[in-house]
Amino acid sequence: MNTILIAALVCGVIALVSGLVIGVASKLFAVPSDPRVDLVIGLLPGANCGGCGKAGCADFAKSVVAGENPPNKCPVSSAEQISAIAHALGIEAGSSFKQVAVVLCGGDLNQARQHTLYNGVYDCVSAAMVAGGPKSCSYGCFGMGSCARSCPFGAIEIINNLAVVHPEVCVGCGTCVATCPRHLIKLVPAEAKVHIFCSSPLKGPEKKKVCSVPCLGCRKCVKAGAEGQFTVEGVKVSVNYDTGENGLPGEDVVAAAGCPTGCLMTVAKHLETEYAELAEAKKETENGRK
Amino acid sequence: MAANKPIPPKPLSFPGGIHPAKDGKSLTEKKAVVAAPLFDRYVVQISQNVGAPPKLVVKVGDAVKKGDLLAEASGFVSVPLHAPTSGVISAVGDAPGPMGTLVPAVYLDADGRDEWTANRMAPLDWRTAEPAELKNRVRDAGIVGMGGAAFPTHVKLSPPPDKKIDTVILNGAECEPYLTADHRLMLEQPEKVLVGAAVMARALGVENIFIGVEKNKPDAIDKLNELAGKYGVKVVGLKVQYPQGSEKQLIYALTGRCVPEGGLPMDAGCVVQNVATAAAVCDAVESGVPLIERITTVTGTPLAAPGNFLVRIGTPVIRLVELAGGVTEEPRKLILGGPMMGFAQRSFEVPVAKNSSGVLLLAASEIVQYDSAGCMRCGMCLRGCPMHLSPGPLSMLIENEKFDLAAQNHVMDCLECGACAYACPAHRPLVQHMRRAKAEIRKRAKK
Amino acid sequence: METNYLELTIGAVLVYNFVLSRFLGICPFLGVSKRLDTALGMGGAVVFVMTIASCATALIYRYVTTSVKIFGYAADLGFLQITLFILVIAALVQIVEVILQKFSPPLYKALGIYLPLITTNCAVMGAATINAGIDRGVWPATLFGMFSGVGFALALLIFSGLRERLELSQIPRPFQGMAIALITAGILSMAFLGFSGIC
Amino acid sequence: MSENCNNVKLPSGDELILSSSPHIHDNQSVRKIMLKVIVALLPAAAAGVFFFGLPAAGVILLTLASCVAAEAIWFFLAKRPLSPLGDCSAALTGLILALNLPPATPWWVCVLGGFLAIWVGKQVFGGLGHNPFNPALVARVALLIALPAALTTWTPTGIEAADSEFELSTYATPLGKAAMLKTTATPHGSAHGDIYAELATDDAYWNYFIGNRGGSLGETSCLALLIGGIALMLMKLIKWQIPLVFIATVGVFSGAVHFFAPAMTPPALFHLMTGGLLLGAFFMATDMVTSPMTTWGCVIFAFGCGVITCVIRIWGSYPEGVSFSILFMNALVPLIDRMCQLRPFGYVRKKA
Repeated sequence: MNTILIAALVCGVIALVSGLVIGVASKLFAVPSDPRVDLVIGLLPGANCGGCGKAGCADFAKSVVAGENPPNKCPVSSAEQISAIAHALGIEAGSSFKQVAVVLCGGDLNQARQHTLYNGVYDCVSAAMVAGGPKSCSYGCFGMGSCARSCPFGAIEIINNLAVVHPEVCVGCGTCVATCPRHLIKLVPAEAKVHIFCSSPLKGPEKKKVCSVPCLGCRKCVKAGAEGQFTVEGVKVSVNYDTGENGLPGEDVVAAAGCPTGCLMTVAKHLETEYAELAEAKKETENGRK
Repeated sequence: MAANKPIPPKPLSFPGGIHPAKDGKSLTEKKAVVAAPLFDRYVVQISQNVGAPPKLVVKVGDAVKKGDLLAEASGFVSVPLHAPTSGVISAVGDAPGPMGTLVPAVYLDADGRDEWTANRMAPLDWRTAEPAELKNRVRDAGIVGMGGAAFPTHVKLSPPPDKKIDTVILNGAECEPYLTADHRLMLEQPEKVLVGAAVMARALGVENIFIGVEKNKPDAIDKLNELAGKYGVKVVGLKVQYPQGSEKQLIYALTGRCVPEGGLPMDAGCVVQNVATAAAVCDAVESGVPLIERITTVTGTPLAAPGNFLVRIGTPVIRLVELAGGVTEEPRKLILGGPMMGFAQRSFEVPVAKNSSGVLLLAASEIVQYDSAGCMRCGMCLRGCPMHLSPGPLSMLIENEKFDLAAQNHVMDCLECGACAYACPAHRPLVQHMRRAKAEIRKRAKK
Repeated sequence: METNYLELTIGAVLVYNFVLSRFLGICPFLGVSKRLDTALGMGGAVVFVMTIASCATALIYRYVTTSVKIFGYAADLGFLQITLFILVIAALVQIVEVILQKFSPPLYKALGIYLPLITTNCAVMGAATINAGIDRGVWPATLFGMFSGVGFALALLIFSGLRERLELSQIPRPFQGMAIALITAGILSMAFLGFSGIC
Repeated sequence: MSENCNNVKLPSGDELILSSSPHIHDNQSVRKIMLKVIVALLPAAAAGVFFFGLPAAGVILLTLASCVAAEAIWFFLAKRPLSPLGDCSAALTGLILALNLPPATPWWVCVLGGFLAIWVGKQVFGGLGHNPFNPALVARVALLIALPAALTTWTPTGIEAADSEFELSTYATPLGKAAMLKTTATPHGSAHGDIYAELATDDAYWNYFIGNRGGSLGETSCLALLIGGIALMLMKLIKWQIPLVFIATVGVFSGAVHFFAPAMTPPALFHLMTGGLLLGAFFMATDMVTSPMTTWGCVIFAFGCGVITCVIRIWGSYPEGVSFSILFMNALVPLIDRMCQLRPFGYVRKKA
């Protein structure tokens, strides 16, 4: 009986002393913190991609709480997540529309000519600094995967030496846009399904020399599409993503235009062809081995 | 630092660096400079200087005379561009540039008469001319650093007032293997080099003039020494060591001063110019000739008759290969500049620019392929680095895209001289890694 | 009991290194060794906690659990030993946490969950029970705690240096992360085995 | 190539290689370095075979072969090309490991050692250049800890065995004989001193020098090791600071201990000439991958190796400390490298 009493007493006294010391310490060294910041951090996706322009999610949360940024500045969060943050802070969510990245080049290993033998670091940025890299087209994708490595979400795949964005995975943070040394990646509205997979401003015949799927500047698509769906700068034709009254071009335009090289196509079709090309290339190398 | 202060003992060398075993200079060092004939077409790149590209003042179809303005300077750090010969502008458009990308250029079809323009600049007497007048002349003649950097010369001659310059250094080290253009220039036209040095010294108001020449060119040193006294120039023989011709290393070798980290030669009270630049300055001042031609070494074992040629700016390289007797075997590498710092080219159509000190062709047997296998940590790159960096560990950081750490480890001080990659037994592409890191760090700093 | 202090310190730091010879405190050893600066911070925190904890637990062991007398009633509280030790260590860790949060927020952030986990860190507890087990005096026990902490910090420091280098290596995918860390720790522990027998 | 009207051959430019500068290289490669080190080790290997006979040659060949095989199998399993085998680094690791093993090592220990060295010591870290520890040492220390019996069964040299007074049952290496005294806690220092004196006679030193003594395969002959090591130093393939500082530290430290307490340990020369000191100092501590890159780093590294070697030899329970000390200092290399980082040319200390 005594033992139990004494044990309880000893424990109690030590606990009391410790508790007092901790209490005094926490008063003495108190750090003022805003609980709302932690709340917002909890609601953010936590990918730390930097798509918002801040150094990571914690930084962004601070700026949201401070009112410097609206919650919808986070390109990764879904609409529900953003409204949850806004609700938690009692502020306006701001309106946002989802964007995805797209690589505007369609020249893979089979289609675009490799002019010279490149020997060095396997990385687009490095290759671009050595005599403009191995591809003959000075405006084409290197396919060395700098963008794929920079993507925090793994949305970019290199298929047969060509970078292709999977739009369903892409959240539109824009990291890859800044990475590409050829500036081939664009953020476009998620609804945009049809693109011209060529960014070269050169004249048609010159492009034809180095690539089998260039935009020749024939403007068939411009004629087939509605007013304002395409923009023309010199030879270069591109889809007008600043949607006007006629909206973005759809699959019907692709069918109607009958693009002679096939560089105007839907994202799904693009992926499909690239996979087919890859399979073919593999088969060829296997045959070559035999 | 006053000019009359005693200069500390000269090391004539610098810590670090490498000694390339095969310098390839014997291919061309005995070959006198031959003036190239007139070709039928020149491709003059518009931007041939560091800084703002000049503004085009001609259009397609214009007839121009030799020395006529093709483009005018568009700012302080910019120089004008002149027609290399008389003829007609046949096109303005993209042409293969020295970095492999397409760059805007003027296509000039020569008419074969090679007539001088009527607006040719009048000769100046440099002994009496005002410094400002001399600087303007250097700019109007379109002179840039001809050793490789292509930095506008008049900018170097106009230091900010708070930097006291007391020494002009002419760089005749020509430490790059294979190249002998500067060597031949110093041997054949020493007077021009010395006058150019004196002009620049006058423009800066400086009396202390050095010419640093590596000791593997004793004939050039003797030749310069014969005349140097007349112009108050001191010719100094330097240890043969790469990169002796790098500004910071040259200043250290000649004066014992260190350029502070991230600083410019003027922070050590010096202005460094290439000897070829000095000769161009002399031409511009004494005879009013703008920079439209230069001496270029065309060399390499695949060539039948390598040599040094006086070529017009804008000559396509293929013409020079023809001039050098064509090739005896198919070259696998074309380099504009020297083998250590020059740029590999993707096409023989690339034209000679103001800073093309050499055209080098390498055969397959001379090329060592880069390999991205692991760093052996042998430390050869550390011993070779003239800036005392650690290229091997840096390259590992850069491979893993840790650019912040690379910046902390002073990657921005890298000269890209190539001593590390030359020495690397694992054949890692070290310089390429450094270039990438520098580009990335600059990009981030801009943000 | 006479104590050879040189043997005690060298033994605590090298020969019977807590992490690499006794395999105690592996959790923070693996958790916070990714970067050198956080490893240093963690090492410092552990040295501090271990020193104070060893002192406090030795005091408790000597004056409470073995020989407490209240109102003339004596009791053997040996069964309370672990409970009391944990109580004291937990309080100490709490104080370290509060202080760190105030004076070095980045370190506080970097240490994350591992800081409160020192509470249940077997190294700290181990030092306390080892001391109690061989009935060390208060002063040698404190010293032992401190140098055990130093040994822990040393191992952490060496290991973080290695891991910073490993981070730059092209480690085959199956071995990335914790796998290679454990392999490295194993080899490191083999190197420490060379010191066996010194004292 | 095309020809124009003047019969001048012009290049087509179709197969130009693009790469970053520099475009020329020193005539050096990893393979050449590895081969040179292997050649430098051959005298020591030959001495081992000479003194211990054919079984020693078997150990060397088997270890070497199993290292190369381990590397090949690893590449095969990882579905990678076998070309990195050509750099000869696996062969070098195998040779060094073999020279660290007793002459009568069972065959399965050799094979196990080879696989340990290449797989655990090197390939799991990503292959050549990424391993923080010397692969041969990892294997040797792991074997020593796991299979102490196999790794400490010494055989006498052929010359010793021919001696009529020879007793096989109590045969030990010189260091082993010295180490036995550490555990016998006789308070009479004089007895220790007698045995130490016996181990350090001129005759004994001559035997140590030419290699007529028990021990690991490669560490017997100081002469052979010195030939190889000095050749490497002259070829600048190893940083000369490491062997020099390592050996000097051991000499000074053990000499000092012997001077103040002759009963503690034999004289300095004994320490320098016995055990694996020379082999370790010239060939294992100098391994490029696992030693510091800067000159001062090498000095600190070698100093640490020397001190730890002596501490283990004099006070530790293992008779020999070279392997442990190098392994321990390997672990410190990242920290040493960080501490001794070079300052750039023209470095200005930032004002706080």
